[in-house]
Amino acid sequence: MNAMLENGVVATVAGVLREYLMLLFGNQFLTDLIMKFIGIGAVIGVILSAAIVFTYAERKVCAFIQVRLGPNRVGGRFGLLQPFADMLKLMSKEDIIPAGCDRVVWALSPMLLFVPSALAYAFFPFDKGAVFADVNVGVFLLIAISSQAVLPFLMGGYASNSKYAMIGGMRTVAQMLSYEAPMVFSLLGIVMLTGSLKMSDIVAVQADNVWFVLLQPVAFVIFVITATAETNRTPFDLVEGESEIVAGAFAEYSGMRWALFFLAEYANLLAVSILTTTFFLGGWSGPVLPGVVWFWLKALFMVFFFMWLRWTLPRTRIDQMLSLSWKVLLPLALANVMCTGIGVYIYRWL
Amino acid sequence: MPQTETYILNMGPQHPSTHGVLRVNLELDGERILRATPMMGYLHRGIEKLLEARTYVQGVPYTDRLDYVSSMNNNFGYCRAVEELAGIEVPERAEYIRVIMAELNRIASHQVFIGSLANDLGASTGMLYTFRDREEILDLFDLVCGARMTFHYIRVGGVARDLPPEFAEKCRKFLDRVPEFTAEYANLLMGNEIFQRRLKGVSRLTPEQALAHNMTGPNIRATGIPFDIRKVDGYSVYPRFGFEVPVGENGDNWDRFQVRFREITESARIVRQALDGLPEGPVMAKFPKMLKPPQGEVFSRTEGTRGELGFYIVSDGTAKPYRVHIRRPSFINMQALDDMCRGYLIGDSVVAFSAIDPLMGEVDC
Amino acid sequence: MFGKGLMTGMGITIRHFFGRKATFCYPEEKLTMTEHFRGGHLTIDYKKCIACQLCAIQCPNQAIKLKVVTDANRKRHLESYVHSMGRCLYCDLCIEGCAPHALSWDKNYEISTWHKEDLVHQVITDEDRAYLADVMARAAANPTPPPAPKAPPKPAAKPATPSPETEVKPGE
Amino acid sequence: MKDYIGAPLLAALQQAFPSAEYDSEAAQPAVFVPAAELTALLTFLRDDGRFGFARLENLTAVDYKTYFEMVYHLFAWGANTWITVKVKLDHEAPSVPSVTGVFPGAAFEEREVYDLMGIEFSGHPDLRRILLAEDFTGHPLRKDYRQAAPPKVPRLRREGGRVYAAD
Repeated sequence: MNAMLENGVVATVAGVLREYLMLLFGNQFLTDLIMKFIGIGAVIGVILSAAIVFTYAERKVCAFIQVRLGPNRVGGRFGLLQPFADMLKLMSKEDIIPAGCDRVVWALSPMLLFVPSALAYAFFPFDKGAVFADVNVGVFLLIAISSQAVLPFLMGGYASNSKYAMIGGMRTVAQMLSYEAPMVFSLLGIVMLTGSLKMSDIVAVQADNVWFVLLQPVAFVIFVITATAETNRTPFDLVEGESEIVAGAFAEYSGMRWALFFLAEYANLLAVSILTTTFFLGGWSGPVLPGVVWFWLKALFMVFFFMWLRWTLPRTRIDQMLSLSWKVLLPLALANVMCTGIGVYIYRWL
Repeated sequence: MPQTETYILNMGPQHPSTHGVLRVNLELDGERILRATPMMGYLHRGIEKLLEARTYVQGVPYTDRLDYVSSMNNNFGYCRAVEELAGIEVPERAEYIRVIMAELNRIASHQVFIGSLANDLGASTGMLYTFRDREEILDLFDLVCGARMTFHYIRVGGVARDLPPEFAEKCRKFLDRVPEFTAEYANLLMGNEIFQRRLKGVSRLTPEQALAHNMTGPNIRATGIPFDIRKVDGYSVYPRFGFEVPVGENGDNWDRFQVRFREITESARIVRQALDGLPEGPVMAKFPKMLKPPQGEVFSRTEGTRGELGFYIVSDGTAKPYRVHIRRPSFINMQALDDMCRGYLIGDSVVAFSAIDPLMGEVDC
Repeated sequence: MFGKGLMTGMGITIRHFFGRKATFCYPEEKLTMTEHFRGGHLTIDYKKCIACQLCAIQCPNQAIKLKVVTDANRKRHLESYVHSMGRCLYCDLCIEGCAPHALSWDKNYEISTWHKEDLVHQVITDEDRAYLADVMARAAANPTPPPAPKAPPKPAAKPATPSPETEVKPGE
Repeated sequence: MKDYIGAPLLAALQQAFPSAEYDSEAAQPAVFVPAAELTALLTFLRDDGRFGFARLENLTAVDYKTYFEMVYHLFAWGANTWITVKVKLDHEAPSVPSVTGVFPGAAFEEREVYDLMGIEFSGHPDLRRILLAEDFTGHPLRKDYRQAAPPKVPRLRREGGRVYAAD
């Protein structure tokens, strides 16, 4: 049992499974292939169940903050089946294609949006040794992939042949690009402290020493702010801006196409929560409980925190948002990198 | 040769934040607004014409449907005009009750304003909180007149019926809660830096501009002009109560919000004084059932929640008015929309609609 | 300091997150309506009604259509009473105008219908119709002699006996 | 209305504008002025120190079947006095100079009167219908306006999968 905790629950289970498969097939390549597929299935399962759980959670959190009860009809007193009812509704909705839209680009946009947000999950260390692809340029690759999410928004906005969608698409580009920069610089400090771009190393360093939220508080704040902007949630939901530009880039989508946007949104929400956990809150490290439990506790707390922010704060304006990014967050992040560098230098010199 | 063009965006009539069925034609240069033209009439029901075909007493429920968020104030304005035309003396107790109702309704309406402004800014939680507190006022109205929206309580010659015995106690309980919930709005919204940055310095109007657009109500008071009919005309029993007219300094959206926010407290003060000084006596004046005012005309105005609410009634001596014209404050305030939007961003235009606080039932009449 | 207001706001929302909720689960719990609640269907105390048609005259929007019959004793009774709820303003003028206090609201607020045509409510019940038939029959059985000066019915006035139906067009 | 403008001031007004008429017997006499002199009179009332009627509180029109009457209610805030200015207009082709040059805030009200009463305002910057649709014919607030009967659309009602013609 202790050995299991030592090596991580997920890794142990995977090891046992691999041994059984090896016994069954006796072929290294086939076993690896099957293990990869199981991993992919697990990650997709995490994303889908996250979307289901989070739609319910968001409704409940929103309702509780707004002194309401939230879903309380479908599936008992607590409305547990509400997300499934939502799903059914979305699936049974008519697929409306606006007149004069660019059909191919329009249809591609929601699918392309889902790809980078799902791909990012490959690099998340869910538990000790439970990283799907623990590449040595993990952080770099992660940022590179997640910034691809800009394009589908622009595609959707452009192809919808709708004025609101067009404005939404334009806003997305401005917002996501300008928040990419401070986000990267806020992570740079951590990379400097760890000395590695590997995700598992970052967590391992925190598990051995101290959580980076204590060493890099400024970077943490910058990262949380930029993460809210990257996921297009209030106070930075200008891309959707329901009361201004209706629903922005996906104003014209309905039914399952819209559901894909929705899925990507919640996948992104979980992704940034996991990133915050991994980079600043020590990932799977924690006493007594298995690592995977700690990991999910922290990640879900971050999800709740983002929801809490969303249902409290009003929306900023586009010029205020951009000037916050370029005039405040970016210099702050750069200064943080500098200070970290000096700090690391002094530490080594001592 | 590449050429740039302006972008025409039709906001509304179906849009989440145009407060009903307002349509605003925005001419945009990127995110910046070059021109905003309000287009209305989607809720036009011809109330002026309808009133011509009803007797004076039957007309009162139609005024409920003008500004349906503060019906009591509309009833009040119309009944005052008819009383002035027919020379009816309203009993003192009825006047006190009318003032109580009008001021409570002003609080309720300003709560809707705060809530919808918060919602338009993306903070929908603020809206739920204000609506939760507004329910208490609606409960009071329900107790008094049996309706929660179209009250039809203030009648020609007085009020429909006397206050129920438990009203005073419940009303005081509500008044005690006013500081509590205003503090909550202040902490949730007013103290919020994002909220402040969205409102301060946006949609600025100078006092000259506001006067030129003939604005009234909180919108003109936000520019620093203390034009409040309750003080200027001193109608009904308002001169007997001590209250202040909050004014702004800069005429921006922040001041429009502040003025209304402080008016809640002032209205609560008036209600408390009126409750304390409520005299005994009848609540309905004596006048013939089939009211036939003498030939003549009258223009009577009151301070509605959105500004100066005037009723111009021409009587030809029969039981029905010959002509009724309603000076609707939201309608006239809408003229300032272009000046309030020009040069600002799309996000600000939504706040500008909210800050004028138009009610389409009143704009379109 | 920038951010203080944000923190205060977050404090308020988290307090409400754990606080008491204001929701009222409507179909399971129901509010009792206040004494003067205006809404629902009109009900009429048939025995009290004197068929004076004042309610229909008072109505600003002509939502009340009624038919009056006169029995052999020249007493007026309601034959039909239709309340068009789609036209009704729920202003209470009909009820306040009712001198014998026969009209009232039934305070049932669940009056939504699937079709616009269903927004018409027959106020008079079968019981009332049976009562009317009974009264008419009794009056016809022993009519009190009509007062002498009124014996020849004026042509312009409402006819007294043979065709006792007069449809009232209220308002204009 | 609180205090109506006093008789001495009315006399002074008539001195400045001999064509302006009022009933000196009435308690609150309206000043009738020919359409041609309207803007001059309103400018005078607004700018002259004795009057100071800087606010146009109300602008409307009344259809008296044989003629139209434009009604302007002016208010002087400092002195708290009122004045009613009226213009009689021909019923056939009613036209009056726009007062937007004097009181810019009258723009929407004039558009409303144009829309619902059909009175032309010469010199109005943007005279379009405001409440009714652009292609609407007629002016509903006129006394001789008769609404065209709504088109007869057969109503259907659906019950248990069948469609009935509703009565």
